[in-house]
Order: sequence, then C-alpha cells, then structure tokens
Amino acid sequence: MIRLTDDPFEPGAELAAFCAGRTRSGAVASFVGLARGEAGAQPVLELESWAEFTLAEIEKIAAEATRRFDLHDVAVIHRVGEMAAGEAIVLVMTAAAHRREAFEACDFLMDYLKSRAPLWKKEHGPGGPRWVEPTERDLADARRWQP
Amino acid sequence: MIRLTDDPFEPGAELAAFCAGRTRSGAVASFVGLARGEAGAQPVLELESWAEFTLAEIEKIAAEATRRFDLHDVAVIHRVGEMAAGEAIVLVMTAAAHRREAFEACDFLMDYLKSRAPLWKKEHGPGGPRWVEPTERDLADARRWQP
Amino acid sequence: RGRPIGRPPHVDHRRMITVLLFGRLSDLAGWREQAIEPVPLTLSALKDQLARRWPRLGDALACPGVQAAIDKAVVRGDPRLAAGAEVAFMPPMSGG
Amino acid sequence: RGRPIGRPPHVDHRRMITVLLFGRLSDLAGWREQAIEPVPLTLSALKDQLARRWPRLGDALACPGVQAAIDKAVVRGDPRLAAGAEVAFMPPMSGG
Repeated sequence: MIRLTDDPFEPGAELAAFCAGRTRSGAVASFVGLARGEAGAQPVLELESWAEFTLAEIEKIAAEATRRFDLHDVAVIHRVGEMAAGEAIVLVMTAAAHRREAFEACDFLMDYLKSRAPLWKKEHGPGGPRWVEPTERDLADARRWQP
Repeated sequence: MIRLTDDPFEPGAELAAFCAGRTRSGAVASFVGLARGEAGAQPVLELESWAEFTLAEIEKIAAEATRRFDLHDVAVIHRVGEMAAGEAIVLVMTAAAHRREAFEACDFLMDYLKSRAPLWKKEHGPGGPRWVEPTERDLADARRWQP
Repeated sequence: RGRPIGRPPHVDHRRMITVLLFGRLSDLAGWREQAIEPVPLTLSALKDQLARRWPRLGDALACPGVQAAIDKAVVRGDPRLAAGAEVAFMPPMSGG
Repeated sequence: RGRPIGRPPHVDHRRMITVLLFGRLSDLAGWREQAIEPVPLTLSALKDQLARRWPRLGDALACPGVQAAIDKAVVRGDPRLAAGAEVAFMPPMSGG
C-alpha cells in the first residue's frame, strides 16, 4: 500500500492495521520520519510532489524492495504539503519471514525515498525557508544498494 | 521503557505513544516480532523468563544501545508465557536524530535480545514442543556488534 | 506564483510544449508551469531558450543533479521534442 | 513439575544452596528448583553431584553454551559456593 496524503496521519494506527491478522510473517520492521522543530511551529516543513508521477515512482521503489528482500508486504505513507513540528513525514513498514529481510528492506526504502523519489523538501527554519538536497551521506547510503 | 508482559499487547498503540509529542527526534525505527503459525493455534510459542533478572539484563542491553547509537529514547516490550499465532512477541522502538542511528540501534537490540537476553523459547509445532536455540545466523548477527 | 505568460486564448496546444518546474527551480524562475511556443527542436534548445529569458533558472538547469522528464519518463542526453509534450525539470530529490 | 526433594521442615537454609534450571534443562531434570545440601565446595562439584542424580541434566550442563549464575551474576570458571547461594543454570538464550 502506497499513499500520499496532505493530511496528518497516525503511524501507530497504521502499524496496528499492518500487523493485524498476520500469522505468516515473523517480522515487521518500520520507520517513522518526524518533522523536527520547535513545538507548535508551523509549518516547519513543506514537501512538494508531482501527484501520480511521485506515487508511481514510489510504487516502483516498493516493488524493487519486495523483489530484493522477499517481502510478504510493504507499505509507504508519505505526507506532502505543509507540516508542523512533531508530525509524521513518512512511514515505511515491511513484513517478512525473518528480521534481517524486514530491516534491510526498510533501510533500503528510506535510502531510496531520500534521494530517488520525486519529492522536494523545503525547511522553514529561523533563517527562513530553504530547499533541502540529499546530503553526501544520503547519496552514499543509496549507493550501498547498487549491484 | 522496558517491560515484560504475560498479556497480549498492541504494537500500534505503543508506537503511537512513543511518537507522541516528539519534536526533537527526526527518526523512530521499530521492530515487531510476531508469533508465526496457523491462525487460531494456541499456544504456538511459550517464553520462559527469570523475572527481575531478565528485566535487568534487557535494561543493560538497552543502556548499551543508547550509549552506542546516541539514542534519544528506547523501548522494549517483551511478551512472556504462552502466546497464540499472530500475537506480538517483542516490540523494539528507538528514537534518534537521524535514521541511521535509529535503524542500527533497533537491529542491535534485536540481535542481542535473540541471543543474550535471559529468555527461553519453546515452539509448539505439529511435531510437538521444541526448545529453540539461537541459530548460527543469530550468533553471527550478534557478533557483528563486537568491537 | 506566475501564471503562464504569452498564452492567448486562440493558442493551439499542438504547436507548443508545457514546461514544469519543481523544488527550487520554480522559486528561481518565479513560475511552476509555462507554455513554450514554437516547439524547440531538442531538450538542449529548450534549455537555452529558458536560460535566455530566466538566467538564474538557466544556471540551475545546467547543474548535474537536475533531471528532465518528457511525458513523465526520465530522459538522458538531448532528445528531440514533439508538439504537445510535457517537459519537467527536477532538482535533486529529497523525500523521506 | 517436581517439588524440592529431601527438604524436611527443620532444614537450615544457611546449610544448603538453591539450584534453578531454565529452558530445556528443567525439562530434562523434571524440576525447576531444587535445594541441595550439604553445600558442594565448588560449582563443578555441584555439577558432578547433579549429574550423578540426573544423568541427562548432567550431560546438558556439560554443553559449552550453558551459563551459570550465582546470586544473579553470571560466573565463569569454577567458583566456590557459599551456603545460601542461589545457583542458576541457563541454556543458550533465545528471546526476540
């Protein structure tokens, strides 16, 4: 399940639904990216997307993760638009037979979302708005998965 | 927060509480271990613990993870006693400034829980009950973290 | 954000292309979407044309991290452009 | 599960030790907790004594993965035992 949403979402409720009735997968790994900033500050972050193209590209990344790590299931929920401090930006969940595959798939998905999903992040800090680009570390992280 | 529980727990509700009001940590990683087996089968798994000693040892492992990965927060909830297919055995959650630390800490905690926490797992399969011991892979996974 | 410029009501969409900008590129240009006519021959000719009219955008488009997509497919090199095409310029992506 | 054996009501706990077994060790022995008296001199003497009475437990205790804890502290080698001590034998751990 891949979803882009303009509205806040609750990672706990999503994890509950993702785990429910799962008797075949021994392992569910997840990652939540939260908007950092002073409590109450709004917006602290703005994410621009390109509607269906963004969704389609994230679906490709999820399909690649499923294939590489033999996942039973995968979910990506990505917030777009403006968000406040403490709100969830992204939630990735993976289900697999064993923990290693679930962890690595989650790690892979986050690395690819950081630098290969058509999303553009603008931070609203004390010094004004600033477009974020992937750091050297983000790019190096993504390269780890290349064959 | 480290907790052992005889009763079923809901990982989604725990994640919701763990994320709530968190404006300083950009990253929350989590892992849920689920009891695999035929739906309805009960028990599929039995976990023996040694009360306060088990809790104290898991607290040491969590403190080590906090130190090594510069965590803002960590939680481990471990089910003990008998459980049914699909129920959560363990939930690990880590909060850090960035995703790499949160992921690695989660991975480390699971590796150590698998082979260094005073817990003993008995599987109730079609062939009768069987005590589980860490696999070669589990032991190799735990050795990855040695200095 | 700027509205498309020079797009009279009688315009024939088959004789133009649509350019989309994302992230900091649209901030630099002052618009997100622009109709361009007549249709430039190739992607590089389009970039030259944009650079003449919006110099800061032109500089940004020359950066190695900027990708182009024609009709939602990422392209490399200098493909020819057809009338009606939608050309998107995307700076380095930063989700997650 | 077996109850402690040979523990008459007049017993003096300061003259015995308590042995705890976990995981498959208690299945092999048929008990989880046992009072042992008189107090064996060392950990290896205790193991020998247990092995004589419960041979399958004795074999299991000789496996390299089995750890011993005295008063909830894991010990190595062959420490001396004091009266009142609680000695736990733990097979390889398997949580998570």
